[in-house]
Amino acid sequence: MVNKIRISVVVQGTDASDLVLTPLIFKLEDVERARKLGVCGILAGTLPTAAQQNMFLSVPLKLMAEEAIWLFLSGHAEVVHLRSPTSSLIGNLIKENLESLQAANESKLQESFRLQRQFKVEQHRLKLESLGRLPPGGELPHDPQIDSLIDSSLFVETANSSSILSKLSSKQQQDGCIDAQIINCMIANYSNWDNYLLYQSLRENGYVLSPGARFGGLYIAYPGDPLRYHSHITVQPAIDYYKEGIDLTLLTSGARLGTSVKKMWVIGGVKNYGTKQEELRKPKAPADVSFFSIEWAGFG
Amino acid sequence: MDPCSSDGDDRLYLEELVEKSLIHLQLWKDVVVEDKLVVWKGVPVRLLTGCPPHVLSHDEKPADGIGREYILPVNMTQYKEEQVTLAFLDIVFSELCAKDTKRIILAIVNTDGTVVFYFVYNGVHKPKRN
Amino acid sequence: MTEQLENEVFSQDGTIADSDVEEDELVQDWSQIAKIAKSNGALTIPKRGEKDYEPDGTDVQELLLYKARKELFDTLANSVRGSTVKAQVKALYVADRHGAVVPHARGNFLQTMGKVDFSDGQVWLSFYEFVYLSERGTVTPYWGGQSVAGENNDSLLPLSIEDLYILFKTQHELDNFAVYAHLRRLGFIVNPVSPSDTSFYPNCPSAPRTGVTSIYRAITSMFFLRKNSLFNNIFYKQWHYCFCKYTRTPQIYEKLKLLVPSISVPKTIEDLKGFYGSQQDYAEGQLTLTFNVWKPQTNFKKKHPPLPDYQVVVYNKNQRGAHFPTFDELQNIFRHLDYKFQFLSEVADDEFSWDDHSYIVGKPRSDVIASERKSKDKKDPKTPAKNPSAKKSKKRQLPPHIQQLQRLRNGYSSFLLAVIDNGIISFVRISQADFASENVWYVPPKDGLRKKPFNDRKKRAN
Amino acid sequence: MAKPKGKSLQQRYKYPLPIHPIDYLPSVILHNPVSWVYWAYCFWKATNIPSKRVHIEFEGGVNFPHIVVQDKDDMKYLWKNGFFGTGQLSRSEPTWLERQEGASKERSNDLALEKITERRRIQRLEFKKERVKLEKQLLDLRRNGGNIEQENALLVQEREMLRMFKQRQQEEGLGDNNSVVEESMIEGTAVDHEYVDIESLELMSVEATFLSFALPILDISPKVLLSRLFGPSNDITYGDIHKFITHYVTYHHYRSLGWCVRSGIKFGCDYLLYKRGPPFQHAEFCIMVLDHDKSKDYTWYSSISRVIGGAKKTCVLCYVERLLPEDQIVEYWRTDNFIKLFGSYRVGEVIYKRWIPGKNRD
Repeated sequence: MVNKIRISVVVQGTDASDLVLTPLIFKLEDVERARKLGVCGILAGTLPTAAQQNMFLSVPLKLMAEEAIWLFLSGHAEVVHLRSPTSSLIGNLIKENLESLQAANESKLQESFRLQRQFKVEQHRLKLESLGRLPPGGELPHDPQIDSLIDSSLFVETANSSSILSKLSSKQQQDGCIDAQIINCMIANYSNWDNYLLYQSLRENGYVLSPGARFGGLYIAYPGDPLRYHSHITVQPAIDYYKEGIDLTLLTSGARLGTSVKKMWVIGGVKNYGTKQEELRKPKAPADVSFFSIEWAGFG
Repeated sequence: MDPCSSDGDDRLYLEELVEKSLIHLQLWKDVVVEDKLVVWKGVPVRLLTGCPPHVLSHDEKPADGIGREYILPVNMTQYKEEQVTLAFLDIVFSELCAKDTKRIILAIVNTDGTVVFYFVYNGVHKPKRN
Repeated sequence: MTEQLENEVFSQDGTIADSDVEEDELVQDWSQIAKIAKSNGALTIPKRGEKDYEPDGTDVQELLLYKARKELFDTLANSVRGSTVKAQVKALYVADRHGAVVPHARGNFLQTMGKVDFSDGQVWLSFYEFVYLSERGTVTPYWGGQSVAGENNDSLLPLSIEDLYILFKTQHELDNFAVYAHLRRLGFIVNPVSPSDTSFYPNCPSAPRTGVTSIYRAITSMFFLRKNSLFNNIFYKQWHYCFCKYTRTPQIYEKLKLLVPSISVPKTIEDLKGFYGSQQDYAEGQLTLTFNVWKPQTNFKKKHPPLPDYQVVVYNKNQRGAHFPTFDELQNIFRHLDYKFQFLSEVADDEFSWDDHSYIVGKPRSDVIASERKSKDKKDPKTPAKNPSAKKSKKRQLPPHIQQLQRLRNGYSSFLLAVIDNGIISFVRISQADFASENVWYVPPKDGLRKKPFNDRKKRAN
Repeated sequence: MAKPKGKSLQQRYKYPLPIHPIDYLPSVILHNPVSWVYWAYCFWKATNIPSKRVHIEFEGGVNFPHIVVQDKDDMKYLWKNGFFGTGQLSRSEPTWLERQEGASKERSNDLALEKITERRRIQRLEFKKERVKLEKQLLDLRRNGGNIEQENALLVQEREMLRMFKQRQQEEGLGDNNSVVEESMIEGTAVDHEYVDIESLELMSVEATFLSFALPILDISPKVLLSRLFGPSNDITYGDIHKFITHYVTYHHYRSLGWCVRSGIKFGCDYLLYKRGPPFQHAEFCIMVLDHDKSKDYTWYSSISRVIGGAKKTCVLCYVERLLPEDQIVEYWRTDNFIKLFGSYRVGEVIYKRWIPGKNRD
């Protein structure tokens, strides 16, 4: 398959219980593709043009462990995992590929400068034209002062995604077996399989999920892209289907809160044990999940 | 003390309290304790049914279309847990309700004797539109 | 983008943040921010866009969604990071120091960020500062080599945002950065908690006193128990009413109060000193104070900062092993607090100068600042001596019961818990409270009611 | 019912506790020794203890016992002197009867409804008896080592029997609502609105404990009360009583500081604190009782703080710490040493409040 969404993950250590850092996406087109699939993540980087607020942010996109796993298991994404210490990894990549990296960087920079110069010269020409100092379509006379002015106003961009990492050899890249391990690490560190199965089940029913702690849940779910739709439900962490009693105090407050903000308070659990791992291998199989939606009855 | 019958006493009193609250405080009509029962963790559980004084939600019509609602009385966890598990709710829907019932009303009896009521929908259900 | 625009957004942030919290959605109407980014100043307050209940399959809705997404991604694509060649400030990441050196340091950020290393005379940025400034486009990040002397500056290679994020060493560091950047973006000044900072305490405790505290605790709890049983044994016996006669309700309350001991919290400077001295080392895996935070201010003294306005603990609620602090853990965080204890200045009657109550290596900060100003004035006599703390605000005296309510509502010492939920950050203020120090019982007025035959208990019994 | 306002409210709720101070002593006139003697006599005769104790009943089974007060004056007394208990058919003060009487001018069939309940109650009692019989059978079966199949068979039998019992009742006409309504409506008009108050005042376990242990108000000793609530003290394990003790300690703590403490269940918290009581002002604080060494899932904190914050109240986490070993506590419980028992816990408090950076910049 070509061109999967690239999820970057830094892994510390070598065994299954190792720490994995939050999965991240850096390419804008990947962010867009994930969003179209119903995986929104949370943009977490400063938006340079409006750097003094927190409502509108830019890449990196931070993913819930569940989102990364779902993207991976449904075949939409590849997980690029990088072993810590990453500074020596990057240092070595640079050392080994310095010339080609620099050459690529230089040519990119010059190309960008060329385009900017061209644009600025044209702007300047149009300005003179409008002031009547230049005949329409006239050639701009060479002026070293203008040239240096333009040169100092050229813009140096800091890229979102890495060109250094493209030098990772296929050996350093992951294979399928390591992916499974990463998936397990993510679950072990940030969630559990029952929660994942709730996520998957809601996802497959068309819901788009976001982190829900601020709203008193594990997730909040939207009937479609949160850009256009109000959220419908607050999903509680999975409970043991057979053994765990629903916390009625939590239900009372959660459902009352939900009613005032027009959200259902949803609680669920997984019915059959032992099949989770195998099911994950065939993500299209419906999870055996039981949900109940609760709201205040409006009296009492 | 006989543990079995005292559980039964707990349920009976619970039903009584909820019935009383429905009739006298919430002004419901036609409230009855249903015969059907399931035994859950050694305790017989029954539902109440009744008609609210007005339509409770416009988005969702009650099961039988004429306005009867199912009510499941439970105790608020006080110092002992009453096990309202997901498995239990599934059994209530499948054993005590008419086929394809979408929702029941959970009547929670608090430690101070007041009763609060919540809709419980089977599965993921959309909230009210307005 | 211009300073003016940033200020505009800045000033409106209060409303943005509010709606963010009050309303229950992730409010993201990118059409509005797109306007901000493009229109260079003339802006409208980003409002919450009209949203639909659910997808209805109509073309109109499809189109609206398409437009909303397009605005989002256009804005992201058009918001380019970086700076002009002329204004460019290069920052070089040095792996061994996990920070960046700035060979030609200039710019406003130096007022609150960066540190001069006196061994090499260079300005260094911490890793958080480095990533934050790179994201904003204020500095351009480069690979500076494994160590300072390691590589030649001619072979500089620019780094991308992705490279920077990969350099985070732990999840904790990544989370801390998220909080750092979140508060920085709002104009707060943020620094990691470090022992060399200005302190509220004249002499910081040199060593943890685990042993002492636990003994102290044991003794106090014994004391509690003994003291109580003496009085209580009598009060809770019903026959005691035969010879104990209470003529006022508070007498009964005073007796009732003796049963349950409660933990009292530091309320004065002296209390705080004792409390701070009883701190213990944080246990393995326990949450700790991470950042000092100052409200936005223009003449921040980087070298001798005032006491921070807040102290922040970072908590990733999804991470395995992390848990919301238990009471003992909360107590230990409280014992480590070293900030501008707001409640002290609120209680104080006269002018409370924080510079007299903060210490730099044992010396009052006011003295340190004054002596530095003197030497500076000698060099540069033009600078007039200013006293920024001479802000006279008349405190309104509220009625006692309102003051009491405020004390109860606000508590005493507090810290901020920054809760991370997969990229969403929210804050909780956790403060010490002490209800036992305030009696709220009702004392019926004596006048006018005395002669009434009121004891209806008696009446009914007859 | 017109709401009492201002002065009359002050008058009505003059006492914050059901133990009243001796504030009716005559005044002493310095130059009149007789007044001294009279004063001394009055003082000697006076007592804080109410002359009649409030009687409580236990309803339901042993797992979820409900403590109710049925005497009308007792109900009123507990409410007026510190706002204890909750009317089962009211939101706080037991006013059901007054509301009914007020409403009866318009609607007389409320009486009918109430009569139905009365009949139902009798039915239920009979029903109860039947069930007890069956349950006894089941227990016998268990004791005699019956297997699961036998047990299930008995349960099926029980179900069938219950159904038949109900049916029989219905055939007797008692279960038929319509006929009863008509019948009693006639009755109702004839009897000129003599209502039976079917509302009881229910006390939380902690309230009852406070009114028995801390103040001598109920006609039951703490020992008997707690054994009714938790079973014979010989079988008690620490786990059975821990939650109750921490909740009582918290309740006592705030009560003793002068707060009116009521159930906070509608806000998803353990207690609400009113400065004087519900008629005077809204509750200011929501109390959550927690073990000092435990931590909950963050969802829990965020959920409750949102509800509480939405109601513009302050969320207090009240941590309770046990200062003595568990077996010592159990020993105190067994020997009815409740003073030492409750005194062996210590409370610590923190306030939990959402903080918004944008609002705290200057």
